[in-house]
Amino acid sequence: MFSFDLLLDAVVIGVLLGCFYGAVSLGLSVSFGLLDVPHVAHPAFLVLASYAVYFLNEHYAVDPLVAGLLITPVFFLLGLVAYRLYYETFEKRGSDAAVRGIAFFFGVAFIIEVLIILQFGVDQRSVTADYIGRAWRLGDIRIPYRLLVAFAVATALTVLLTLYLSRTFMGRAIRAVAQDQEALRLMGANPIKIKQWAFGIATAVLGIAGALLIIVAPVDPTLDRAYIGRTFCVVVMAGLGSMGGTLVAAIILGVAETIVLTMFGASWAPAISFAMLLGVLAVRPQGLFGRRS
Amino acid sequence: MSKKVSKPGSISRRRLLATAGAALAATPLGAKLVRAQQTPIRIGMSMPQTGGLAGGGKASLLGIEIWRDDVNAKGGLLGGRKIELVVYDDKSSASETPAIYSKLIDVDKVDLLFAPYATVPTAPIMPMVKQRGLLLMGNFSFQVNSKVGHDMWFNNAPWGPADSWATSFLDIGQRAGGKSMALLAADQEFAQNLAKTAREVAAKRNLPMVFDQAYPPNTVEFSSIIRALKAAKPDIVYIASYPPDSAGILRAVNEIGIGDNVKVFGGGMVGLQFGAVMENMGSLLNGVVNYNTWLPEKSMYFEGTKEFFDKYTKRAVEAKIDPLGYYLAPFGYASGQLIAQAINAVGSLEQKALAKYLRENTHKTIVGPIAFSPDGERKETAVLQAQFRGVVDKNMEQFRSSGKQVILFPENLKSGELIAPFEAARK
Amino acid sequence: MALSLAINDLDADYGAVKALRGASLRVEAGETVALLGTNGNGKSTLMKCIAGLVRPQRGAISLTIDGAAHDLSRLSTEDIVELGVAMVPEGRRLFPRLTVLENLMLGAFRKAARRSIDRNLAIVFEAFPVLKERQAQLAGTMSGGQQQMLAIGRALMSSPRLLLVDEPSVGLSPLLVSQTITKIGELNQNLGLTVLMAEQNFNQAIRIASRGYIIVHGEIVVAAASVDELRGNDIVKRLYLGGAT
Amino acid sequence: MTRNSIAFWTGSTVFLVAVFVMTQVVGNQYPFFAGYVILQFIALAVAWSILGGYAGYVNFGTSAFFGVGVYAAVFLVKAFGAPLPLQILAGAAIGALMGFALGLLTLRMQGIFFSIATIALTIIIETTITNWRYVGGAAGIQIQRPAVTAPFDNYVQMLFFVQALLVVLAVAISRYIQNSWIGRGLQALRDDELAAECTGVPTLRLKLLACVISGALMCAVGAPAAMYLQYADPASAFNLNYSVTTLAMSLIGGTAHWSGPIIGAILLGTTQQLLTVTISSEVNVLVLGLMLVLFVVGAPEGIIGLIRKLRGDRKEGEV
Repeated sequence: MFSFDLLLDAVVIGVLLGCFYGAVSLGLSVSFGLLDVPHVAHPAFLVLASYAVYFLNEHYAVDPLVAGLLITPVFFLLGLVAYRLYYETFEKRGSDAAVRGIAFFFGVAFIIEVLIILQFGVDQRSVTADYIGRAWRLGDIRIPYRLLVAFAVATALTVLLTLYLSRTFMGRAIRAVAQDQEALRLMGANPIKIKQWAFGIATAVLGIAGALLIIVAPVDPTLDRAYIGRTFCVVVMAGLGSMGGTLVAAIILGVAETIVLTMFGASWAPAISFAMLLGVLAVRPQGLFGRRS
Repeated sequence: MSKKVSKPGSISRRRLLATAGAALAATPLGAKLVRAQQTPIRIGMSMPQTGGLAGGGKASLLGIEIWRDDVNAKGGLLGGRKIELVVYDDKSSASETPAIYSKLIDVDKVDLLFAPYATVPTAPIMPMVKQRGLLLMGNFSFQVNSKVGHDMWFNNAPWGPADSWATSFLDIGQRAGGKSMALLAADQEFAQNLAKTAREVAAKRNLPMVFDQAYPPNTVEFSSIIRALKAAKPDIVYIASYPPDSAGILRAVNEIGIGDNVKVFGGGMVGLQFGAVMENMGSLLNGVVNYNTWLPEKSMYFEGTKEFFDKYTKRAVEAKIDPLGYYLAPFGYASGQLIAQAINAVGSLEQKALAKYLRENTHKTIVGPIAFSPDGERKETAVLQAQFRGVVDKNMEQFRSSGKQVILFPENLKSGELIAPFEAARK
Repeated sequence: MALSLAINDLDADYGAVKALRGASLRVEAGETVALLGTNGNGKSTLMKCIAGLVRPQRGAISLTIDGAAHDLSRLSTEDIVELGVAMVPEGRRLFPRLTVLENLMLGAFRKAARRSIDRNLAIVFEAFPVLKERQAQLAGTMSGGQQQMLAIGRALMSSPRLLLVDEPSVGLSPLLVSQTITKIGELNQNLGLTVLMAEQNFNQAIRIASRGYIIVHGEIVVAAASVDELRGNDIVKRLYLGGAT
Repeated sequence: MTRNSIAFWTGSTVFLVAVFVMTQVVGNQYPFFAGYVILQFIALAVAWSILGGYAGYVNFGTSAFFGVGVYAAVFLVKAFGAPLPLQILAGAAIGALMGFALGLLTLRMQGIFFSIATIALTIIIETTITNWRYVGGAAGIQIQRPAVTAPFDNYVQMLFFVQALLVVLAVAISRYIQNSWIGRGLQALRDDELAAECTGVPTLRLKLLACVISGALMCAVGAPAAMYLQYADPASAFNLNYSVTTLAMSLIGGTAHWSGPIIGAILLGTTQQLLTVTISSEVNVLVLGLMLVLFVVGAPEGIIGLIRKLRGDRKEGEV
């Protein structure tokens, strides 16, 4: 049964959902896309941020978005530490960093999962805010405010990150470090410190993304596993390290998923994102909007 | 947390004593054998304590543990033998349970077996217990025995006949004037089983199915699905969902709306039985008619029920598990009661005799009288269909009082009438 | 501005290969010194040692600025850049996926340089007008000659006192080589920059150099006080002026 | 035959005989249940290392191959009542095809992109199986074991022996590869793919070969799991844990030698089995996480690397 209304609705929701995917992938777009760190614990950090937001919301009635902002400094520091550890143990020793790095971050993800379970238990958690549970009427279409928040935050984050990466000394150095470390040295910048800073930024962004995650839907300690595929899919499709590309790729993914979900049969939806990813990888390993080497 | 207590070398001796003790316990001489009395009755099981089913597994286990402590406080069974639980974590996975149950049977040599919570971990051990001729006390699995046909299987869940679930919900819907039906089910085992029976019942009744979809696990956003469902204009909406999704679906329904023609909404939403989820959902729950197993309505209190929940409430907080525990915990306790009554009546741990007794009698438990049909499921369904009413946001305690979930089915436990249509009931 | 670079008895290894053996060299303020030698004789290694990219095994690299001496062999590249040493590396080493302007701005990463971005940018755009026209273009999409301009411009953005230029002629057509060398000469003349240039193109290099060194197999074999002395040297005749084969 | 080979085949024979005698003598069933799982992981880790270790292509799709093996068996049993050997052979054949397809699809991908592609493949296949009603779909399917054939008197004992055979097969193949031109080619490919190609190593063909062999073995190992569990559902069969655990075992053991994955699988597999029946809670997952982190940080070359280092040090000391 085809109806134009439904299609339009699916596209609108898909764009918004895509923005949400974009927001939770932006950090990875920096850490994996720009720094080449195989950060499979990215979604675990994301869920950890959600729980931190939940904690602030539940016990101090802090608005989830404000809570997300509040935890960014902590997550920034966490990122600094995590990168230092990764650098000392893998990058510094050279070869095979990727393979062992993946295993390392998987281990970290498991540890985070268990720590969350030990602290918060296995039940799913959610937050309360005025914009959760209500919708904006736009003619026949009703759009949940949650998704509008996701849209706004994702757009803001993308713009901010893009500006940061192109207009500041640190930002330009972050983009340069992936291209030529030694040349960056000759500019008087320490590539390791730059990368560490960038990883801190990537993790700090996760603070806000974690708030979005729990605003959009309830979270449980093992939710990170569902996002490993999605986030890497978005980042790779985007072409590594492009913030705007990340948002566009995420929107493409969101729209494709939603259209399949409403028009064709929901049970095939998870295959969509990954079929797209495989296609992109097979045809253009550097991604849709990719950096070329 | 329960620990395995097995000293090397003591296995064969313990087994010997257990059998001997069982045989002797009935005689006056046996009662005097102090050593035999001290041998505990060991009940083995796996229970999901990590992974997706962990929430249910932990609550269920606490129910069983409370039963164990109650029995032991009263001096045990069979003339003074204490109950001891041997529990392992199956990580919510089917691939762990065969080895665990083999350990329980062959190494720990437990006296009795309880099944893990839920269908997936239980399914692989069914052929095994049948082959070994062992009694298995089931724990909320769905139709795991239908193909295996083990005559020593007893499910503690109130499911009853496979289709009774869909039947009761559709009854309520049709009585409210429903003439068409929509079905939305998670693409996972339990929900798919429910969906299957719902389709069969609907077909039998010539109830047109205007929307029938499965959604994948980990779906983030349900707005678009609910929009499509709404467009199909069904009268009865039957949802078979899992906890993370149940919340997402209700949110989307609240935001998108579902249309004035919907008479009843709900049916098989897993998750709306758990305290944390209900507290989070708050007023979104109002109007939903959903299945349940136990609710704090007057009709649900039997001998020992209140005392059980007093103990549960205290211990659940410490263990960081569901503070309400209505859904699974009392049935864990009931499993113990069933087995205790059988042991007392038979006077031994002889499995065939216990099974025979369980099959042929009606048993008193804190969740009401239980009688089994030949396939080991309940003779009659005792799955409640209840409507949420007057629920407010962020309040766990409200669910402890009656009237928040009005029982519409079954007749003998009914505590109110349906408010329809759904949109009216939400206010 | 008093500045002098003195390298004494430098040894450096590249793995098992001895790249430098007892190399000594001096550069005084305002000079353009050429370090001449064919491929694989240690020119680049020497340059990298000065920039702190390669650590020498033995010897000293002393940079004296306004009377204060700094031992570069103990400093990190970042600190050396901070002292006012800029290098135009061999092969240009631009950031290909950044724009021209972004490449230039990265040149000004050094704290002292951030204060004078506008002035430096004006200098670079005046010296290389093509860079001004193509500010928004990705560096990787430019032609070889333009890329070399950008590499030099990028180095100028750091307000250098000492400019190290490593093999500016590599990969360029003869006409472009000539233009590039001329530019470097102009920079020395107009801005008073001190320049140490490693180059294999003898004839081009001595057009702008005031004096030069010749390095063979990691050893400085000729240290000439003037260009004329270089021209008259036997080894030079053998190596560069057709007397060899 | 070299002296090494004789030792290897003698060892393998002794191992198989011991396993067989065990199935005839030991009455307790638990060792077979637990042992089956450990053997299964040994075979998986060894098979994984052919691509992941020798060639350095980190395959996260172990669960995809394993799950396809399971469902190949489920399908054959349901459709034709096929016997166990046929299930395993069919699993191997399908696994080889899958490996070939994966190899073709990922020819140009390197490093983590290959890994991401294998994750994607896993989810696509799992979704497909979930939507395939004939083999039970999302609801899962229960399977009945046929009667066991002599000389075994219990099906799990037979499965245990069959899995031991698969282990020996996998190890023999892995060992052969390591000692042959294939292994040297893969090694070159791992160290520097471009350089290897320039020196005339047929990198693409080698990579395809490794994909095919590794895939066939992993599928074959998965096939008997259907009969072991007598139940299959997509969520369990394609569980991410198979991928992570296999990877962890190989890395912990060390991938430089064929014996590394075996050591890792025995160590981690046994630890996990022990933890399941002792601590039995979240700590179990925590231990996997900690072991992964500690080993990749503290012993990057795995246990094999540690042993070599110890030996090397002692030799140096002697000199």
